Amino acid sequence: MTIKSMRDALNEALHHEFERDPLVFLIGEDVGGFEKDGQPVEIGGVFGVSKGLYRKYGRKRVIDTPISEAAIIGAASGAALCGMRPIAEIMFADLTAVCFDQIVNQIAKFRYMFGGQCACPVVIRMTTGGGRNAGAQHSQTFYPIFTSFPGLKIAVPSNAYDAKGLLISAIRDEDPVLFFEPKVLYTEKCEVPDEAYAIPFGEAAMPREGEDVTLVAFGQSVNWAVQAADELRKTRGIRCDVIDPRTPSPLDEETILESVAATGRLVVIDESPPRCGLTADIAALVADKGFRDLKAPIKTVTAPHTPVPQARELERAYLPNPRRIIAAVEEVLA
Amino acid sequence: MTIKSMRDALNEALHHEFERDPLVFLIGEDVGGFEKDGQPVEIGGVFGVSKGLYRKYGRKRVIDTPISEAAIIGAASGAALCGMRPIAEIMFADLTAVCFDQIVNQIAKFRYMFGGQCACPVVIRMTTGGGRNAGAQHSQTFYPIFTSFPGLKIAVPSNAYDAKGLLISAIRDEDPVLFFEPKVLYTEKCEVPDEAYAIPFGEAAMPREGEDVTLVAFGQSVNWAVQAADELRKTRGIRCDVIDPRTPSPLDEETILESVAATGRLVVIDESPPRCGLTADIAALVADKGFRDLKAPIKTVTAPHTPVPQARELERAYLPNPRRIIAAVEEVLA
Amino acid sequence: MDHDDLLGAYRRLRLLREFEERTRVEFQTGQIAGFTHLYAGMEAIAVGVCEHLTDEDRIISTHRGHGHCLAKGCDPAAMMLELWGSTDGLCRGKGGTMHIADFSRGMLGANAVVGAGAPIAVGAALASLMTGGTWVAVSFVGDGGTNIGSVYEAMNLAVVLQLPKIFVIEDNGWGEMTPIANATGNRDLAARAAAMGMPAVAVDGVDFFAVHAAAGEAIARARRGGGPSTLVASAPRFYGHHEGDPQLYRSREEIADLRRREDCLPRFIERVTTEGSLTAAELAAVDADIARIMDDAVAKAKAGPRPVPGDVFDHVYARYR
Amino acid sequence: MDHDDLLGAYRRLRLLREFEERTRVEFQTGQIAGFTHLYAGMEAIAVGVCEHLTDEDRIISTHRGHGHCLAKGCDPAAMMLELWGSTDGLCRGKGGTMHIADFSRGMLGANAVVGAGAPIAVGAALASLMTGGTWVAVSFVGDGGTNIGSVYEAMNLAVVLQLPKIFVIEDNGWGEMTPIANATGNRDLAARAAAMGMPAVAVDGVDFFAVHAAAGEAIARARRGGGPSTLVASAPRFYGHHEGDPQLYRSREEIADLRRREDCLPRFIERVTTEGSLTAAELAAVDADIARIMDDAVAKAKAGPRPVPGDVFDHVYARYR
Ligand SMILES: Cc1ncc(C[n+]2csc(CCOP(=O)(O)OP(=O)(O)O)c2C)c(N)n1
Ligand SMILES: Cc1ncc(C[n+]2csc(CCOP(=O)(O)OP(=O)(O)O)c2C)c(N)n1
Ligand SMILES: [Mg+2]
Ligand SMILES: [Mg+2]
Repeated sequence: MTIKSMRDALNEALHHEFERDPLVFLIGEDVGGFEKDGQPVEIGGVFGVSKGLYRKYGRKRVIDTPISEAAIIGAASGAALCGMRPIAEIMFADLTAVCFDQIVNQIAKFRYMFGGQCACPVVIRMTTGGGRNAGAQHSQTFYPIFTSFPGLKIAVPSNAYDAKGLLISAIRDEDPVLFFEPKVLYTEKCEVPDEAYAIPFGEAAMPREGEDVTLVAFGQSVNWAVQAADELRKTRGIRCDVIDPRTPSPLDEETILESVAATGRLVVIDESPPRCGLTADIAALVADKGFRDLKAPIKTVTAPHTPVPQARELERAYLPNPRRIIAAVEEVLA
Repeated sequence: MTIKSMRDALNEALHHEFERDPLVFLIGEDVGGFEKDGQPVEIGGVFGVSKGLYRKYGRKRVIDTPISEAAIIGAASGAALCGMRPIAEIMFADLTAVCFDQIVNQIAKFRYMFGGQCACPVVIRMTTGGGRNAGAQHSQTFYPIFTSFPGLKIAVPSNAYDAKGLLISAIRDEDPVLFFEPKVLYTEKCEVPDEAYAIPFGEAAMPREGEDVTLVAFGQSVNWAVQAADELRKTRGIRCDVIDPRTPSPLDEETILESVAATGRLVVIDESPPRCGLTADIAALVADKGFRDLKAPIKTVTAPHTPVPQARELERAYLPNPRRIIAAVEEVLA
Repeated sequence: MDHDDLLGAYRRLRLLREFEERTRVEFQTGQIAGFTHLYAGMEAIAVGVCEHLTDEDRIISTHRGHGHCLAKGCDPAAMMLELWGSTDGLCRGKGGTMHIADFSRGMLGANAVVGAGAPIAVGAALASLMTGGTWVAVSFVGDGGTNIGSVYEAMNLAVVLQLPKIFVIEDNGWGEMTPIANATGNRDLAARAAAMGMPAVAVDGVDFFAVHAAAGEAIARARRGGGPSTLVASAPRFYGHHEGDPQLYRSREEIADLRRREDCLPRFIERVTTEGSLTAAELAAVDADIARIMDDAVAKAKAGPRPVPGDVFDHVYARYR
Repeated sequence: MDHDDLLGAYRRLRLLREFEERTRVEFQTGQIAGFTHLYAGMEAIAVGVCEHLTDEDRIISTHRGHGHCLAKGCDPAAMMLELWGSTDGLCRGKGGTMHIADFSRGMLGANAVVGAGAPIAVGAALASLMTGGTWVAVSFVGDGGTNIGSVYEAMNLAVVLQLPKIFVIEDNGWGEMTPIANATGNRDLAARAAAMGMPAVAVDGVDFFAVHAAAGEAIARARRGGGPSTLVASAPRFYGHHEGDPQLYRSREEIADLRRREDCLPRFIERVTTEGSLTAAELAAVDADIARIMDDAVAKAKAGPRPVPGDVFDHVYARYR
């Protein structure tokens, strides 16, 4: 057990699974490397997540592709339909927009349309979210959108430990999994075991516990929620359950409902824009099945209904933050 | 004023706007026609919505394209950036998945990314929803997904009258509008004025009024909600407000909140699957801003978390219906 | 091709044709739901290609998929049951006409999104390469479908990875109601594919033997590691784009003329009988047999078990956790 | 080209180069946020094409857009302000390096989605045709970007509609860290474009005069109604894919060699001074002027007004109702 960044934790997960199962392979842009004058030149992914795989397994299992996202996803899904265990990398979640059909109309529906004849165990890894001033087309989350598609499973880790365990589960899963890596968290560190371990899907983590208010957050927002909770506890003595569902689909409804049953108050946080997102999804769940427990309006903390702006000050104003979460908690306690 | 089908009402709207503004044009697959032996052969759209336009305006303003949705949308948006008023037709909403980038990363964001330098007044018309046994890839709604994208406006008419007035507004709007035509409603008729009229965006219709329960529904679900409301009134004396927001974005929040303030009970209905959809969106709105008025859990009636099945019995079981809405109303009244 | 092969090919051609003729009749009685696209007229393409394939080879089809399914060995009754939406259908009624699949036959699905099959079949070919298989993957796409960008992405990737992949382009001159000439800047579809870096040939898709020979070459090349190629085959569409299409864009005479002059079945028959490879009696026996098979398929379809509402929830995930 | 044209072209080439050199220096101080891609090495392409264009002509650029913006006439200070995220930037700080646009100059935006500009520029060309304009639309795309399917959709549609549209393919041999040879089945990118049905030529993109001549022909053809064409121009990328890329995939010597042998600026200078069309003094005066312009741009950028949080909400819609 050592302190590792999320990048390294994910890299370890890939190495474990490549070793365990010869059917696992990685396909995407710049994920591998190439030969130059007979020597291997390794790229290992633009964000360095696949480091060492090309050197160890070669081009046969670490496949650099043209800039052709639809073909990448098709190649992965077709191989999965023939028994392989592909991991496809799409550089930015926003770019799933150029291969959206291959994900939502094809992969998500094969098993169902074909009456259960097949599985399509593809993992699609991608970076997600804001915080790097990458502008409107490279900073979106997209995980709420994919959550709306039956047939897909969605994982969004908020820390290195979960990242490793969830990626291992994703690769072992029989169903297609979209795996979102918050790009600002690649360098964030925590304790991560050296060996392989799987974190089951549909089981929330609860990084903080408390009886006053329930906070549900996704991805990098979990960290802001934790900061807000710590601050509230220290300065005001307010105790929060902080719930990180980890997999928006399947969703651990029980943990959320149980928490709200105890606290009676709910704030949901996500950096995606507000309409038809995960914050609304969780609010709707509780407004139905947890209604009798509620003592206050359900508040959400989201990005505004705008694209992601590029300038530092603007992106900072765009993203949720602990201060806004604290304000929302104060509202539900008012 | 005569009785017209939604198809004819939409066709009239197109004719009005083509006549009014020479910058308006239509582009898509099979929307126009071609010359054969010197004679015009008209297609007028696979669903017949653009009938008569090719004959009247020719290939210059009614442009049949290759099967290239990304190019269709790009051609429309690029023309809009240069002052034209394009209407693009995508045959099925599901197929926006092959041009998703051009819609959500390009059109939706131009104005914002470029700091307000431009407008992109494109209308994208498409058929939406189930009921024709078209299977998993040709029966989806997609309007909740697009509602989540800032920069887009979304319209979903539930009857011929609204269809005409909303399409005219869409074409006159300075912003990009995604216009969803529920395919089962093309043949549904009601009174529709012969002249041009515009229905403003962001103003809900209320086809039924009542003080016991608020029903909010979208697209073809509005008709099931009305049937349920009529049945409830007749057989049980229960009175429902039935609210049809008509434009999910911009959303008429006031009408919904005012109604719930009076009824204290809410059922939201849509044929899309349940996760991160419009039913959750409306429920979340009310669980926040209307919480103090609520007397019962908010219920939603949606499709299940499954793709759309093809067989008659299965699609029937998949879609919401008045019976399920009545059951939900009974629950919120229990 | 020896006698048995020829008889087998004829049997298949006739089966494909009769399946569509019968589907059309039944569709008109209102029993078949959904958007149905008939393959009649184009049979020599599917059969000419698939006669070279085994169950291990994979194909991916289009919205106009019945012919490819049958050519790949799908059971006609199980297909008819699927058209009827029965739980005994190949996809338990979940898929219907545009989504018939039979994985046991290497038939990875008809696909209602134009052009979408090409990238997926590239993945199937990749699996063959990675596992050291000798099987190939074939995707079918229409002339109109070649204007979908991801087809080119698929072609390029297949070339870059030198995959055992065959792109079959079915050129019937129409994309729905739009003539190909209005939709395609370069009418030479083989040239477009060749420019992506692979061998590409165009053949008369009405001539079973021409398709069979060209496909054989492409498939053999792929099997021995020679990489992907494209086969463009032109053949008419005898019916409308979908059932219910009134075909206002072409005349009855035009269609009758196509039937008279570009029908792969009489062409096949003329050749084999002229050559003396098959006798009229043999052909008649096949016809009678196919007629029986179709009667049986339709009877089964009509009597097939119906889905119940709860079936909606099955087969979304292997396990939702 | 006459004396003034040549001096103008040199001025532009130098401006593009110095803008990037300066951006690189400033980026390293941490003042410029976001993913920044420098155009250094490829200047002769943007300038060679855009010298033929007026403000009415439209272009759409890529993630590597600074050069195209400057070549199309965007103000360098307003661009620098945008890189700094100032509200005085061309896009008020909303866009940043990958989304610079100036509609008053016919610059419809850099675009961070590879390949996405091609279809949009087709629309601009369509508007020209529909309104009887004589202006053309140009989209730029990298060699890597030619593997995005919608580029082919755009090409085909431009051919079908015979639009005044030029596709400029910038071939620098790399897509991020992947060599083009590993990504493209047919290295002849002009052949791929030509197969879509239009004239396509490849030129040495280091040679301003070669680009200028070929672009002039394509643009003139488009202006007189002769339809679309493609221009492939090859030129090196002097820096990494983006600022911060350690370029482990190529050696320092390799890069130095590129600088020595394939730099469009010395090439241009050599030719014009050898021919005697421009004097060393004239060139030096331009250099000094550009240096001043860059100092001024950076000074303005550093002092530019900063956005306030409320600005986030502006410019989403013309009117949200
Ligand atoms: C991406 C996409 N665009 C449009 C459609 C609607 N559509 C279904 S079939 C078809 C025509 C296809 O023409 P072609 O590829 O030539 O095949 P054919 O029908 O002639 O066999 C169209 C446009 C679709 N299903 N998918
Ligand atoms: C659709 C899409 N895929 C991937 C990326 C990530 N990306 C940004 S630039 C780039 C390389 C582009 O290569 P090329 O088109 O040759 O342009 P160059 O950078 O060489 O100028 C990639 C892969 C992207 N922005 N968009
Ligand atoms: Mg066709
Ligand atoms: Mg490049």
